[in-house]
Amino acid sequence: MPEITFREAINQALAEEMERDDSIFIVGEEVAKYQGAYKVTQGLLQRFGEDRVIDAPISEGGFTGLGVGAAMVGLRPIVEVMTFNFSLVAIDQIINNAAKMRHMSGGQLKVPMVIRGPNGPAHQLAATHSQALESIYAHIPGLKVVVPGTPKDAKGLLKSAIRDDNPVIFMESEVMYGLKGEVPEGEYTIPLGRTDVKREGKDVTIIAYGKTVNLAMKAAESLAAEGIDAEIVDPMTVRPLDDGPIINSVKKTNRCVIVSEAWPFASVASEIGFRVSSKAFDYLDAPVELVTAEDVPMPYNKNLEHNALPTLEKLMNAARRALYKK
Amino acid sequence: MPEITFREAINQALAEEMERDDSIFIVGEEVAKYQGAYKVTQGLLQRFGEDRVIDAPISEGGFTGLGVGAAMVGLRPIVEVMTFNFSLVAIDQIINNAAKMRHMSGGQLKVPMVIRGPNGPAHQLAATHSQALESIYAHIPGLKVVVPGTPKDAKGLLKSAIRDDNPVIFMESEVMYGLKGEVPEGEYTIPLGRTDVKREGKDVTIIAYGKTVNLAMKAAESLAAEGIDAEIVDPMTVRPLDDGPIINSVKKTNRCVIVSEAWPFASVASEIGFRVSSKAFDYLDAPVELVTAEDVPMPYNKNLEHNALPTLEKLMNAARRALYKK
Amino acid sequence: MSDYAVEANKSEGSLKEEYLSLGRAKLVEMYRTMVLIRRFEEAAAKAYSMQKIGGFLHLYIGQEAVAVGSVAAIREDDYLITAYRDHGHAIARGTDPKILMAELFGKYTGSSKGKGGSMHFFDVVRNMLGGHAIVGAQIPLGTGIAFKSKYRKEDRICLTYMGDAAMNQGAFHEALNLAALWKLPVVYIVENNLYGMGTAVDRASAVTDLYKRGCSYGIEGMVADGMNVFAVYDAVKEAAKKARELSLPTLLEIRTYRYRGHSMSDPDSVYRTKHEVEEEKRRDPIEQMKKFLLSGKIATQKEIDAVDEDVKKLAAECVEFAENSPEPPLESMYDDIYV
Amino acid sequence: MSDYAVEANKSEGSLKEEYLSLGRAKLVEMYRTMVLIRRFEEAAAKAYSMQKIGGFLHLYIGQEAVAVGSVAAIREDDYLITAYRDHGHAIARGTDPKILMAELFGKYTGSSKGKGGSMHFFDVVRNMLGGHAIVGAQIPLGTGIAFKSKYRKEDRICLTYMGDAAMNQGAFHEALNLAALWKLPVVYIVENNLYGMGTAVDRASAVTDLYKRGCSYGIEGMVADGMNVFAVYDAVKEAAKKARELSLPTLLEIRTYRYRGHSMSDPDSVYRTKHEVEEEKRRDPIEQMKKFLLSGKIATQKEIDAVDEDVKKLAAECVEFAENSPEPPLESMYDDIYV
Ligand SMILES: Cc1ncc(C[n+]2csc(CCOP(=O)(O)OP(=O)(O)O)c2C)c(N)n1
Ligand SMILES: Cc1ncc(C[n+]2csc(CCOP(=O)(O)OP(=O)(O)O)c2C)c(N)n1
Ligand SMILES: [Mg+2]
Ligand SMILES: [Mg+2]
Repeated sequence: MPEITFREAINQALAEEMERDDSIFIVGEEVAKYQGAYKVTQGLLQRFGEDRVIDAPISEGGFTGLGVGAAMVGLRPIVEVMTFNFSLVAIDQIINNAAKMRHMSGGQLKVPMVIRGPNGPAHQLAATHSQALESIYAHIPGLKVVVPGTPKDAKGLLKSAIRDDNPVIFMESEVMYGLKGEVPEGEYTIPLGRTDVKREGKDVTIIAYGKTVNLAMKAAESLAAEGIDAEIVDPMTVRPLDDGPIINSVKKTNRCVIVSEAWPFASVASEIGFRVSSKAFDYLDAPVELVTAEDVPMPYNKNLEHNALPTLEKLMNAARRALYKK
Repeated sequence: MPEITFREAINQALAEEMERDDSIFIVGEEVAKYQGAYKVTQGLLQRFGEDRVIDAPISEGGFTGLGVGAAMVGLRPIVEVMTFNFSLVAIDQIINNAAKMRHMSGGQLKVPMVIRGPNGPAHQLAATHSQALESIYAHIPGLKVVVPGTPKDAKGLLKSAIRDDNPVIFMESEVMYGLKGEVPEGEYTIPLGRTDVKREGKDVTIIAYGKTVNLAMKAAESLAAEGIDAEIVDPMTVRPLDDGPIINSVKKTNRCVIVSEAWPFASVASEIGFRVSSKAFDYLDAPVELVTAEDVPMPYNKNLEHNALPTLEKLMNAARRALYKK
Repeated sequence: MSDYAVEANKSEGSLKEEYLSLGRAKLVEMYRTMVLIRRFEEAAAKAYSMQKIGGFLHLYIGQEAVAVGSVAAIREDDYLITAYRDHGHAIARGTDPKILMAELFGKYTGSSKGKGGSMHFFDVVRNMLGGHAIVGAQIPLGTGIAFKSKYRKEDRICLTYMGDAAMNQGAFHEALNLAALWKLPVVYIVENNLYGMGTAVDRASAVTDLYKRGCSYGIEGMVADGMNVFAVYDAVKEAAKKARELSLPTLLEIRTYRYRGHSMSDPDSVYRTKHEVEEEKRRDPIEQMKKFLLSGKIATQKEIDAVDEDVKKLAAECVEFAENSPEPPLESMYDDIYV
Repeated sequence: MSDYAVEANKSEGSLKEEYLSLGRAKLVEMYRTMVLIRRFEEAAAKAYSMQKIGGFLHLYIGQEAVAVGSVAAIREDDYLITAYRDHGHAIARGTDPKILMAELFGKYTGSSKGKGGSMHFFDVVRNMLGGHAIVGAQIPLGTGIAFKSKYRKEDRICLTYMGDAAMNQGAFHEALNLAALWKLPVVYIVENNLYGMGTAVDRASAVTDLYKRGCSYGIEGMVADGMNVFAVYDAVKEAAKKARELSLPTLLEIRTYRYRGHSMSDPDSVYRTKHEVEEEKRRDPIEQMKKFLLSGKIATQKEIDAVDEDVKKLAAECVEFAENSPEPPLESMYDDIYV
């Protein structure tokens, strides 16, 4: 399989789907002429024209709402937010309109749209620009929330998200765009709502999604050197959460660590921690360990930023604690 | 002690604090001339004048942001949102400005403000108007989130919230405004960040906050008739969460039920459920039970609405399940 | 046409012969629809006070000419979208008032199977794309609907209604800029009933000639008398033509008045006088239309009476239908969340 | 004064004798500050390319006359607030450039102890209320700061800066309506540098004479040449007077140009030509000011050279100070969240 970057994987998914279905258009800031703030939409303007790849003024609420309206009458908008930090000015359109329209209309309407862009901290962008917001969106019935961790997953899941008839929040990462990974040639999709076991192991279950999948894989290697065999489980779609494979894994390993870049309180991580605690109640040999972002606004300074995030060291320690080793 | 309504308790807190400190003003829709959409600000315009009790146009983002700005330079704004459903159009100002200003400025600034109004479903207001949004706000470092369940708590906590130098989200309920309860005469405050044991019991811990405190009290009575002695623990402030009394209670009862009107996923309820599961790991005799809103946008129909919410029956059943009775 | 606005026909002079060209049937139908909206809502108000209808109920009474005049000026395949005060628009659009009343009753026969209620009413097959209850939030939606029309090179337009107070939301600003920039076939209709809840327009909007507020986007403004169904018709006709043929948005302020409180629970005496309400009622749109039909000899008193009688019966039937309809099954709350 | 706008002094004619009344010291100081901003940022750019500074770095080079001219026109106890392109405003305000550079380096001696960085720079004792990185979000803040001034019956005003593209956010609309409605002493300064990132003004705003966009709120617009420090000074002086004495807001568009990319990582060749940039540089605000000082015999070439030399040294010292400053202790991330 060819190795391509996360960025290229997403770009391929967008291009292939737009080729397939002319009801798909992309709207967002700098997506067209500029070729994408992070070059994710590179070449799409040239390929699909300015009617389908559309630069928007800085008014996320307006163009997200416009996307919802267009989706209500049959188009399939892909709204790019330059980063999910900026989705907060559009969140009413997402929560009160996109997520609820189908239910409120008793099934008369559907809102087939994707809202995508980078989520979570990148490098020293500080408090307003470094938020991993998946927990907020995952709280909302009516939305699906996808947070892929590898180029292959990103492509396959994005294609499914675009074909999905529901509003899907699709969260990428500036820091991952350059990450390379094997991606199958030719058409494939990965269904939404499926949890993937990224590495099998028997001693401890590490649950990771998005950027932290890569951290977890590294941790698993280092843990192996200590004789600890970690299983890595990646939900990929955090809402709806396919918790079956998570619970099954914990029933096998009896230990669980969850790693996420989001804040801890009322988070995807604590949700999973709760579910594991309840559903694998009789199997857990130690409390579930959480390795999340520190519960602070992100500081600018590089060291502080690094230490405000999950680190290899923190994750290793958590795994050891779960195994009562140390 | 005199019995007054939740509405009067809040009104008293507002009036007493405004009397005490002229840097406090109230801004919001219909708070002045109309005397409050739910009459919470009744009489305040007449008493404090239109410079301090201010009707705003429908632009929650604008006047919440104005409040943040005013707080940055020394005023103490109380922003009333007609309901927290409408705070979603202002959430960027709350999350990116109010919550982070102090940290980003390295402590140069503080944002002493209260954002208050009713939260959660009332009667048949349907999907856009029936959201309990505390889990979203409680996710955010830099905010405090208070959800009182009785008139007494409401008054004492609101006075503390107004005096607090941090941005405080203060969540009331349309349905509770008419609720009566004993409120001490004269000056008192209840500190933020303290969990209160509302009823002592030895068989099962029921954790409830806001409107569900009253449901929990009813459930405790009915459970008593079955010979089950429930302890009711009310965090009152959900962020920062004082989990000590919660854990202590569960260590005593070994059983735990959490009841909340918010959606379940990545919620205050599942956060508490996770903490209890971890911190009372060796004490829990059964998995923690959650009784939350169903994971659906709120339907308009009365029966559906009732059944989408925590009910006495659901809560009783959960308590019985926690005790393996039934 | 002035810089930013064209004053549309004034009330007095406008019940002119030229409207005869609409045809007798259509004219009587317009009258009938206005009366139906009123009787329907009176019946709904009664049902509300008997607690058969819950939640918030926002009545359109007094504003009937806006929905009826504007819908008469567009095609069936055009779209419309509005706020929570939505019964009038649905009825004007031809919604079966029975499914509307059933929805208000929260019944399974309602258009949303009892999930939406009064504030969130949808009749999608009639291109009535809702009732939206977050103030201003429907404005970007209507803009997006118009976007689709242009994207698909259809010549369908979208009427996007809002209240006077909704204009102060950021959503208004962002949407209008997009519509102007991308030349979208949308007509923004501001139903200026002088109040947003208890707040008079001049206490909420720094500029009170609301049609002028398109100036920030180069969107042409128009103003029309909303108590006169023909004035509304004319203005919307013109704006719709501009949307359809030139793909240009318009900001149309329609001056109207609501007779009832903001919602059923509103003590409107706090912010306006009985006298003011009585004065406004003297311009009643239904009365004006009736006079036109009679004086123009388009309909006889007997025919008018028959329409009135008929509509009264229909309103009663709606209530009966709603009463007798089944409650939605409890499991249905889990339906229609995801496709 | 036209309906919505007064054209402020044009570039050519404006380096007039009357500015001599500002006094020699102030004039040279203004020149010095502009040069300092430029040298400071050149040093910062260099440090960025050496990865001593991280995150996004948005340079103000080319726009110096806006910050310097506007700050010169207000009092020390007046407030200002701006977006992420904030170094110029801080330096114009008198911030010690060392604590600014230290903040860019993320050091503990920075004004926010390394927590804010370039985009979120605050110097509160100088009433410089930040550096705000969510586009448009500072506009309601500045409006609230002005609100406080009026509430406290102070006569302090607030300059609220924004980029051209920020005007398309709902926050702009809501804030300006509030300011007009409540008559707040705020001057909105739009630094129109022709682009929001890679998007030219006419691709983002339906009305491109940005000062006219106050029309929706009845806010008077003004426009000034931002490459001419005196034009800026005059316009802000007038607007500030109106804010201070009449408590009225103004929307002031200042036409300027940024020489560098949007941020350090921006390949600006995608959306503008080298030629365009070169053409704009011919109106360089620093060069214009230098000419004025020399031709008006306010300063000699030698004095100018001394200033230039001095500032260059200072910029280097800033870097040295920042380099030698300590990193914040790790625990400090938990400080300054709650009071
Ligand atoms: C964002 C938001 N804020 C506040 C409300 C509460 N609210 C509902 S209707 C209304 C007044 C709207 O007035 P207007 O737009 O003039 O429409 P009208 O009711 O007069 O038809 C208010 C404040 C809401 N639904 N949404
Ligand atoms: C709400 C929001 N959307 C998008 C961005 C990303 N962004 C940062 S600056 C910018 C361009 C702003 O242009 P303008 O307002 O003209 O200011 P300038 O950079 O030219 O000074 C964009 C799109 C952001 N920071 N916030
Ligand atoms: Mg109104
Ligand atoms: Mg710009």
